[in-house]
Amino acid sequence: MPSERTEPLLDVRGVTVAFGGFKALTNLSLQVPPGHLRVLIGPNGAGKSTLLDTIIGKVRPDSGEVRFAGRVISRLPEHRVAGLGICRKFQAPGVLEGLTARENLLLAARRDKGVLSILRPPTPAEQTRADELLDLTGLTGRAAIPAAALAHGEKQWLEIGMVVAADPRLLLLDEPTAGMTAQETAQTAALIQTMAGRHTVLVIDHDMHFVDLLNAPVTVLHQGQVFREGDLATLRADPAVMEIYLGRPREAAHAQA
Amino acid sequence: MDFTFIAGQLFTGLSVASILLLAALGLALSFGLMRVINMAHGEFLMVGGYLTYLAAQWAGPTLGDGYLWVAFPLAFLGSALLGAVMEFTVIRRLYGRPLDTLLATFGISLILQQAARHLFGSTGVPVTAPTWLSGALTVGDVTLPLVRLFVIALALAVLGGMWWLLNRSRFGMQVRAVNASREMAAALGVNTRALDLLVFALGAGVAGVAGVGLALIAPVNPTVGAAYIVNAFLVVVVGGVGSVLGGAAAAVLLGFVTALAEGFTSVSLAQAALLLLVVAFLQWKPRGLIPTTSRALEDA
Amino acid sequence: MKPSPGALVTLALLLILAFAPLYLGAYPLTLLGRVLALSVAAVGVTVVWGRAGILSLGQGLFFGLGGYALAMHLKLTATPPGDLPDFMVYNGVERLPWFWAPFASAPLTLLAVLTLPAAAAGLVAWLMFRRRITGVYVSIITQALLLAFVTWLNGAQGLTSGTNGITDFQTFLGIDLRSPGTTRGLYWVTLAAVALALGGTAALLRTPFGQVLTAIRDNENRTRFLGFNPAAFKIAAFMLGGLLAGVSGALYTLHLGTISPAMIGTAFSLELVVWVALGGRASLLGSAAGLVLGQLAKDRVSSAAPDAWLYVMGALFVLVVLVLPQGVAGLLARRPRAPQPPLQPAAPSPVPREVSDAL
Amino acid sequence: MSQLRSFCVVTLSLTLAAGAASAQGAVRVGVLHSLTGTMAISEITVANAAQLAIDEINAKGGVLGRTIEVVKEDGASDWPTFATKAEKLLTQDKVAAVFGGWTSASRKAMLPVFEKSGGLLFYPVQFEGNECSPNIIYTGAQPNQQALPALEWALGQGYRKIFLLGSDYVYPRTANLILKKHIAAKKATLSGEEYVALGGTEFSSVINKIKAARPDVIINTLNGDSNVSFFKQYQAAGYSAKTLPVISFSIAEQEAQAIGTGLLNGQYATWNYFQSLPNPANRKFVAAYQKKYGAGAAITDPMAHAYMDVYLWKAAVEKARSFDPKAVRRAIVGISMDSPLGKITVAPNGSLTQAVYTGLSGAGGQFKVVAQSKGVVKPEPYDALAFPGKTCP
Repeated sequence: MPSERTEPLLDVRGVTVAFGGFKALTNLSLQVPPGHLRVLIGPNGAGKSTLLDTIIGKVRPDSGEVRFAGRVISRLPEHRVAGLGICRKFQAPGVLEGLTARENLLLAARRDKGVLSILRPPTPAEQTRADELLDLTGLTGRAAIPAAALAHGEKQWLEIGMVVAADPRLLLLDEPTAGMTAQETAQTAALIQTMAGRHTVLVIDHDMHFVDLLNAPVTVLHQGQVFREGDLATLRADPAVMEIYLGRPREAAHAQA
Repeated sequence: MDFTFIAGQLFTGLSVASILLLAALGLALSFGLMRVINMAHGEFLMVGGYLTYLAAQWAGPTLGDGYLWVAFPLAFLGSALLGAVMEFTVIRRLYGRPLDTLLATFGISLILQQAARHLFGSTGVPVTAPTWLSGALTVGDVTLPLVRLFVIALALAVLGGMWWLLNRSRFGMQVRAVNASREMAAALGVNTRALDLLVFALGAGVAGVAGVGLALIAPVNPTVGAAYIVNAFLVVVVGGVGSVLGGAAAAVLLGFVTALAEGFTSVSLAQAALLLLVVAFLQWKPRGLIPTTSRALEDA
Repeated sequence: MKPSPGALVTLALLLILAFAPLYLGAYPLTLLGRVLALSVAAVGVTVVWGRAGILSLGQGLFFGLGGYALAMHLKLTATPPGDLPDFMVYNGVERLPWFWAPFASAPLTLLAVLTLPAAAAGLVAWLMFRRRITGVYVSIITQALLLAFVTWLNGAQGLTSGTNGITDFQTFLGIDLRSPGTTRGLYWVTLAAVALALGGTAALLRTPFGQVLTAIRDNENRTRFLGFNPAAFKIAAFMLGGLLAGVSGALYTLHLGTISPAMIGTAFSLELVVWVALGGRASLLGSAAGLVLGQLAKDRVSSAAPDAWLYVMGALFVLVVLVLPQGVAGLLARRPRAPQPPLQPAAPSPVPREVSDAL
Repeated sequence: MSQLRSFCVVTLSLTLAAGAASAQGAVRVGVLHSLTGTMAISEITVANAAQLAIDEINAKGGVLGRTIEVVKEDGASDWPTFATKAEKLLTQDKVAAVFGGWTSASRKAMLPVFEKSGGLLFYPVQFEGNECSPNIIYTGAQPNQQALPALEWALGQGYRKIFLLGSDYVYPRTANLILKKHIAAKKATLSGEEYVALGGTEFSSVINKIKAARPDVIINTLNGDSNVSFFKQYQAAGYSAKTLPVISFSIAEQEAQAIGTGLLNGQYATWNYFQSLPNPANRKFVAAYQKKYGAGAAITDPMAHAYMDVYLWKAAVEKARSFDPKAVRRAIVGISMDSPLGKITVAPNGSLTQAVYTGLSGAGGQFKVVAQSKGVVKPEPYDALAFPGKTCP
């Protein structure tokens, strides 16, 4: 369901981020229209994680700005950014280990997150939503167990459930299939494809097999800049893209796969 | 407020800075590099003081003032050994739990204090500075006590030694590697467990040496360590955790601020003001004077 | 909601304690009243440390503010009208300092006991958490602030009575503080405060507020990315801890008939933490009970073997964190449950197709 | 685990001891001092001195035919603990009298307990006055029995510019407030006044201020180990007893030993007692104490007061023919005895009429008496110049 509007939902404009003397991002620009699915690849150190950090407000750009739905967000604290509807799933499962699976989902599903309004117990709608997601992620039987006691795969699903419960407008996924089997990877890819349309999704990964399954436009980052954009087939044919992966046999192998 | 007084206060600033630095240098290793908050650090200073006393008792009759040269290695080795035992038995089990480490080491500090009381009595023991340190240098009207100059020199020597060890030696390279990324350092063949033990023992040993210097100008008794511990932590925090030179800069800054405040208000009011000033400073620079930018630190 | 076993145990214990004046002698009752007053502060530590993960070594600051607020009122009440408190006279102070004036009024004093420590805690927390100062830094800074406060109290003798502290009280709200009947009444008031602190805090922590605190303790960043502002929640938790410490300080001052800087110093604040750790830092009942039993044990052991006491105390600090990180409460909570079956190794748990359909 | 076991054993044996404690015929008294913590340095020996007196009395058949049973408690250098333990001694152990306390703060904390329960406390340390409880016998020096005679002596030596240095707590501040009034009244000069936090170890700024002020003499009310730091740094800065004498009110023989005699030689202290006093009662006391607690043991003014306090109490009990604290308090007024301090008498306000000595510090931490008051000095809890119109009720 591509949007009619031309204005991008996420608009990164000329962002530069430096750590000490090292420039992690150099004048980087990137637009993602509402409802689109975009994949970000690039060799290690290309700046993928720094870009996500900048979008969610963890890192402040030295110059340039990040706009979300037309609003500059690159000076907002993280929780405000999150409040605007940007949700990030980290590489490592980011569940809240001291809470039960159900409490994790309830907190994610909450709309009002202020200190005073938090005293209100979850609404029936939020409760229903949490139970639905428990059911759908197959965690109903584990609902009352602290998340710390869940198996690794269960944590991954719980977190995906949390992301879904939060119902974000922009979803940032950082290597969502790390540690998954081939079958799980395929299912996750299918899930992400369905999410696009209602949500805008930006995926980082370097598992080319997974990227292939996503079947979405790809942006290649290199040395903190956008190197190429296009669909995966075109990029594969591009010798320059192969070039930047050289010296990194594992990823090169993936790229050829 | 004449010139002599102001010059005297400037020297006071330097003296206070040297003491703060001595008290804090060991912490720069254990807290700064290993993120271990050791509330028993003050007791290593105390141990250094008592070992100075013992050195004077044993070596004094034969060596006279030369006991001091026995005291330094004795205090270093004694404190380092104690530090190693502490790391091996307690701290090792608590890595990654900084708040628990704080509590456990506080317990150890209580035990060490009480042990000192059992061994040496609750009254302090006398330590007298060698006679060649008893005079004073006079520059114009300003008196510079030799023992103060000696403590300043000692602080500089320990600082220099630590700087060399951390930045120029192979040991220091390994320490910095572990500080940057424990896993990577381990993968590169660094024995991180042994290194932790060594760094902690070294920090304790440095505190022991500092204790020798402090014994020359302050009492040696079971509770003397507690008098230094909070200020020592403040020096490390203000300087920037993980930065030895930052700690030195912080010690100088706090030393001069103290001297200035004491020069113009009452001494005990200055102490309260200093503590508030440190908290205000951290508002401005929460990561200290010389912040260390490392991912490892951020996650800590 | 069905009451939890913890709530039932708490209720039973409170009931037993309510009848203590009938079966305890005068001294044990006095002692029990005092440690119960302190246990209110322990409940605050549970919120701040056990739940929100903030180790404050400066709870004595808020405890002291509550205690001094009340003590100033009691001192003014015990001073003949028109006179200055005796220690001011002995220090050459000639006019009542401005910040003493409001404490002539009992309602204002009670208001101050409830708001001043909480407000101070809020300010301290705001200063720290808005700059994202965390972990051991918070511990060091709170300890430094407490030290600054104590140093000021000692130094500003004409205003605070210095090391001697404020003492020699006569009446409170018209009640003679030195009559034996008052001891009993004060005991019940204290017990009611403990019950209120335990019940109110437990109710509060049962709301999603408690869950967010736990979430922040376990993973502050993740909580932030879920859209919660950890600083705001930590400030709230810290204020609650400050409020409870302040109430505790005021009660303790009433029990003891004096408050002085030494009562609120670093040793006090650390001891508070270790008894909470022993009882179980995450358990309200555990930490309150830990404090009460710990203090009672201290009273007995330090009488019998004063030399051994510091060894016992030191060993407790070490053993609790090494062997019993969740305290006695954690030990008790773990035992009754049947051993858990080993968790399934990351067995493929495919996302059912419905998840995607539901989107 | 062994620690845990000994903990249990201790707790258990304590419980049993509590049951067996009420031996027939004995009368209980409390000894309440800091046996741990920062004040233990000073207070343990004071508790020992009280114990010595009790042992001596018991060896001679006790008081009114009953042996004295000591209930020893640790105030732990913590003022609320003093209050709690005092309450325990009075309400649970029902002691006839308590010997204890050192700091003013501990006394202030105990005072309401004694007034509430009608107990009797013997307090053996010099203090700042301004207090007059009917439940406390203050045997240590009042300001007019230590601080003022020291000032008089200094002025008599021709020292006109006086620097006041003290720890930042009530005794030094109040003593100095009184001294300042008298310095002004005697037309002498106050050349400076400084306070260092209790336990402070850094005196650079203070010494620099002293240097700028150029006083003739320093009156020192520093407490405990701050003295060690001060004298070390004072000497390092080139001062000595010859160039700038110091008169101390809190340095007795024991502190002198800890400071190190080399640092203190030639400096002065003012007290009601020195170990070197030649009277027979003192020789006997010193010999008995050193026999029990070690040949080299230093003996100080508060220890002598604590030792004598027990004998004062015994005399008052025998005079009253009762252990009742109220009766003892009434009977004690006017009692007079030859003590290690010399001849003393209990004044109606519950303090001692006693002599004042100024001593010169010498070898082995001992003081040689260089001046003494003409006869005995009556205790004045409220200084007439500093606090006009205040008297004991």
